[in-house]
Amino acid sequence: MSIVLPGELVPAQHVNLKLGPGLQQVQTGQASTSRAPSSIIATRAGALHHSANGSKWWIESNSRRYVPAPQESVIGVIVQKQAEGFRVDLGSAHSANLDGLAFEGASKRNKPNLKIGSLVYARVSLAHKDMEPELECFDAQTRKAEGFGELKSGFLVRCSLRMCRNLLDPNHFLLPLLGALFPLEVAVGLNGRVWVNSKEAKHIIAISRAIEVADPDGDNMDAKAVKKLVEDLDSKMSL
Amino acid sequence: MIEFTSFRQHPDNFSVKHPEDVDMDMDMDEDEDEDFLQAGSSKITYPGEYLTSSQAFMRGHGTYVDNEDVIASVSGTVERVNKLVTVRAVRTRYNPEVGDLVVGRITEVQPRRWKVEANSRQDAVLMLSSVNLPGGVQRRKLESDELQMRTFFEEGDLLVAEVQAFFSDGTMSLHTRSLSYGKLRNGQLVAVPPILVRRLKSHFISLPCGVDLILGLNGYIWVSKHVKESDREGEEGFDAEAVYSNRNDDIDDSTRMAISRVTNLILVLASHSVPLTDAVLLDAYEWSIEQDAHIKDLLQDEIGEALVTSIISRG
Amino acid sequence: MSSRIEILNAGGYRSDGRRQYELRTISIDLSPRGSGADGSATLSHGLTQVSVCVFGPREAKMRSQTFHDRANINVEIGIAAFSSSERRKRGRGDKRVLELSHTLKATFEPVIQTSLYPRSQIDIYIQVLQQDGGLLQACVNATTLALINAGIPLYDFVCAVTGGVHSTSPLLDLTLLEENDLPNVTVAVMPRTGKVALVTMETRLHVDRFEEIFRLAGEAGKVIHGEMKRAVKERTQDLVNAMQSVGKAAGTEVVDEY
Amino acid sequence: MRPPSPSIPEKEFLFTALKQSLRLDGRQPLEQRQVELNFGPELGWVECAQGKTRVLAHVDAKMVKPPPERPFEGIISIHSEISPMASSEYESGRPSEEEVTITRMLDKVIRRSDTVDKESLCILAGQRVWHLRLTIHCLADSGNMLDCACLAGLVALKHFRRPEVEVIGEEVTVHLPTSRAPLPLSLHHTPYCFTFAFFPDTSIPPVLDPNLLEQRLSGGLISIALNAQRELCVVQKSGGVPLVPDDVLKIVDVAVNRAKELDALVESRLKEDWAGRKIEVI
Repeated sequence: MSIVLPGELVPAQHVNLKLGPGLQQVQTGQASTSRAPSSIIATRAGALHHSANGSKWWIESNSRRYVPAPQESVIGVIVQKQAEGFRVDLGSAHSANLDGLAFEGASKRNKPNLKIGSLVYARVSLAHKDMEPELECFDAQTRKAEGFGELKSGFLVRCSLRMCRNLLDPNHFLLPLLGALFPLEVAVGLNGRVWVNSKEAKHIIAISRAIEVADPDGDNMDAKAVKKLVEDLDSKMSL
Repeated sequence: MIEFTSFRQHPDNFSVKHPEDVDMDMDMDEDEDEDFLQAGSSKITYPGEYLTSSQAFMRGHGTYVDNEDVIASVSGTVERVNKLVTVRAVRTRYNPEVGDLVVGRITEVQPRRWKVEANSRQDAVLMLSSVNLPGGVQRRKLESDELQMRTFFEEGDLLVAEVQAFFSDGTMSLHTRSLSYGKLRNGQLVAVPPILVRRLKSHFISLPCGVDLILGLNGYIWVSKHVKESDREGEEGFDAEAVYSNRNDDIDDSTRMAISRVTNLILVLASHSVPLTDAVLLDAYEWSIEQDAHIKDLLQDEIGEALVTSIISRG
Repeated sequence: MSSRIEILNAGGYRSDGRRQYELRTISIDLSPRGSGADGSATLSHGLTQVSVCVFGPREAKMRSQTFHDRANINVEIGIAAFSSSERRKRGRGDKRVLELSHTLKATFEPVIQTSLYPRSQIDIYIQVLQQDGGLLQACVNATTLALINAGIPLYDFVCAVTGGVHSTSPLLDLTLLEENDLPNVTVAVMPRTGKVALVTMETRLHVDRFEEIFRLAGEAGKVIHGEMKRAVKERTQDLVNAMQSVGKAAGTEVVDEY
Repeated sequence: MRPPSPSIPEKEFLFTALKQSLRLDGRQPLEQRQVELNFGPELGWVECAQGKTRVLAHVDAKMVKPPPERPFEGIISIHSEISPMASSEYESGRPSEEEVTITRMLDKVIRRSDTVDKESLCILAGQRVWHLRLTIHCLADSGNMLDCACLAGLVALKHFRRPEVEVIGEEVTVHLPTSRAPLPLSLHHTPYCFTFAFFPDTSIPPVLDPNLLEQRLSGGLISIALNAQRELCVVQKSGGVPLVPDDVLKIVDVAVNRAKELDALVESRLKEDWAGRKIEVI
């Protein structure tokens, strides 16, 4: 693993090369005539990673602006109701479309009744740079919800995209740490939004503060510091 | 209180003319409370006035409930139907109901629909599927019709229609699927406060002076040249092609004068808040002929007042 | 220049001959002005005069400005160049005018039952004709009247009064001369609940003095309410009478239920 | 494009939490965020932060000829700018409602309340006066920018020192800071601004120093500017949900106490900074 900066050449070479986020192929010289090797450059600053056999390369970095990618789970806010479905804000460049039929058990007669301002946990089903992203709230094969759908009550925390990925990492300390202190429910969207719920309001506040301070883009606290902060907060709010 | 000391110095401004105002807002005594709830009487109210308890009565239009009190939100007359208390505002925009006849103006042409301004809180919608197209009632709408919607109605056109239904957000949807509805020609529009147009048996009125009136419940009134019985739709003289025509027929001078006279009469009556019915309009027209008043003089204050006095005395 | 005039003389009279708590004459005209507005009102407090026209609720001109659950309120204020003793043209972009219209919008937003009219717009146009202190007060009172006149449902009247403190003596309903020299407060109350919809205060005043004038202005608001209420009732009664005078005669009328 | 309004769960949770007197950042309802003051290398350069809200204020002075109608008074002008960089709520071009409010409040709090002794800025009557220019840059908005901007502006005025001038006859001599110690401005008082948010549901208590979400979901704001001597300078509740008069007076009382605390903090920070500065007088 190494750190690269935008514009830097990346020594990615493979017969079946696949480029992930932050990498771009540029043509060098008289590309059309000879078999001049095209080169790969980084377009973002971050840590360069590749798969074991060197066929897949990508850059890991942190940002706050979400760019939709297919099959990613996201949390969106309904901003508009339309005849066919809903317009959903994901915090990305464009708002996404969510078909009213893309829910478990939805039919022409029985469409989900989401209000403007409702939160949905959905999966990006289509993300093309020239089109608005599309979402679905079920598994297209089984037509089962699989946990997707409207998120009721609870609270929405915004964090950096890196923090979202961290929360999905089973080895990351935060969720086990919080889970040991009180029962909680979490839905992590890869678009920098985390929905949290717990029985008591003060626990929800503690969780949201913990996510904020553990964020590498924020205070970047470690397990010990977060634990102390949560305990302090808990005792302060219990007064 | 300190304030009152100052008001005694200006007694002409406060409380003398209206002694009932003095302690009205504080302790509304029960007698009066019961009073207005008697059917038939009309009590005047204003926003923020306590009307009754919400335990005994239901709140209707023009009222709201706060802490079990029913309170007026508009100024007007209190009306009661069984347990329902409503306040009817003396002046307000048109409040549509299904089945109402309205006159409106096209403001926008949108995909498969027109937007119609009808003096309501939002522009009404006229769907392409809710109009009769030339070629008969049974004619199916084609895609080509969608493309030539402006040949039927375009921005600025006036039409008479009926309120068909409401959308979920309260916008009204109109239809013109009747022989008597559709585009308006050969006349002029007068706007009056909607409350002055009462629900009548028929809102299409023919005055003997060769003038037809359409009293829209939204306060828009269409005053036009009389259409002969034989030329009406469905009769043999009916010209099907003219339904969406933008050209006026020939109108002779006497008809033009009559249209102007009726228009001015309506304006005068409306400015004196006289509700418009066929009987009143007929009376007014006769009066103006009797008085031999010139059309433009009708709008003068003295003549207007004389007219209204005469109408009231006849009523 | 103005400081040479005594604000409150030894006899307890103010420069225009009023006593401390005396309000200026209020005159209210609710007749339609032929502008086609749904409601209008012209109101004056002494020499301060404003005219307000209300249009709506009606279709919003710009779709981007609509709300899916309530009506949008739009306030525009024009201050006539001749309205004050020094001729001065204030444009639309003037910060004071913008602040005033913003204040009025925020004051009336919770008072108008906007949720009855989703996606609609209510336009309030205010023209200031004469200024002699208490501009905000006059605008608030006139707007309340114009809204009622337009039949727009309100939770209550909003009645505003200015107050000021001359050394330790509170004064009500300030003229321009007094306003320039004294710390002044404008309070708008909703008379039914006695709650305050708006409070603004400028220039230095001790906390204890503030409390006194604040409560006093709140009380005076109720007196203004009496006047406004009377005007509204008179106008309503006139209209109702006019309609009833002929209504009974119409034989063909169908029973008219709302 | 403006960001969409907060989602329903966010709104409902904020209200339930506030009903239990819990705030999202763990504060008490009437607790302010920690005020941080950082002074720049130059005198009159202050960066003020409350939570993530940050404002930079800067004062400079130059000599000008006074306008003929006020020959004995100096001039103070306030320039404030909220650029879209502070928050995506703001757009360049036409000033937003909030921007108008902030600009007007700054004007009322700092200029109209007579904070600076203008006559002390006069050097030579009718000929030369100081023109103070206070520039306020809003760097980041995460709620309650107004209080932060007022505080930054005031502290900058307190921090600023002008060069000493000597007048002999018609001749004006400006002494360089290196030759004679520059003088602090003569201030009549120091007003601090406190903004409270209140909510449509009257069972929710008002909160001091609202953060962005609280501000967006509030039923209105009431701003009170006052000094530590219990003198109110501005009270501003421009509309919003109506309040019971006693609640307004209670809020004023809270502000009175907070003003004393804040005043102590500001004075101690200024003293600290001044102690750390080496002024060399030759």
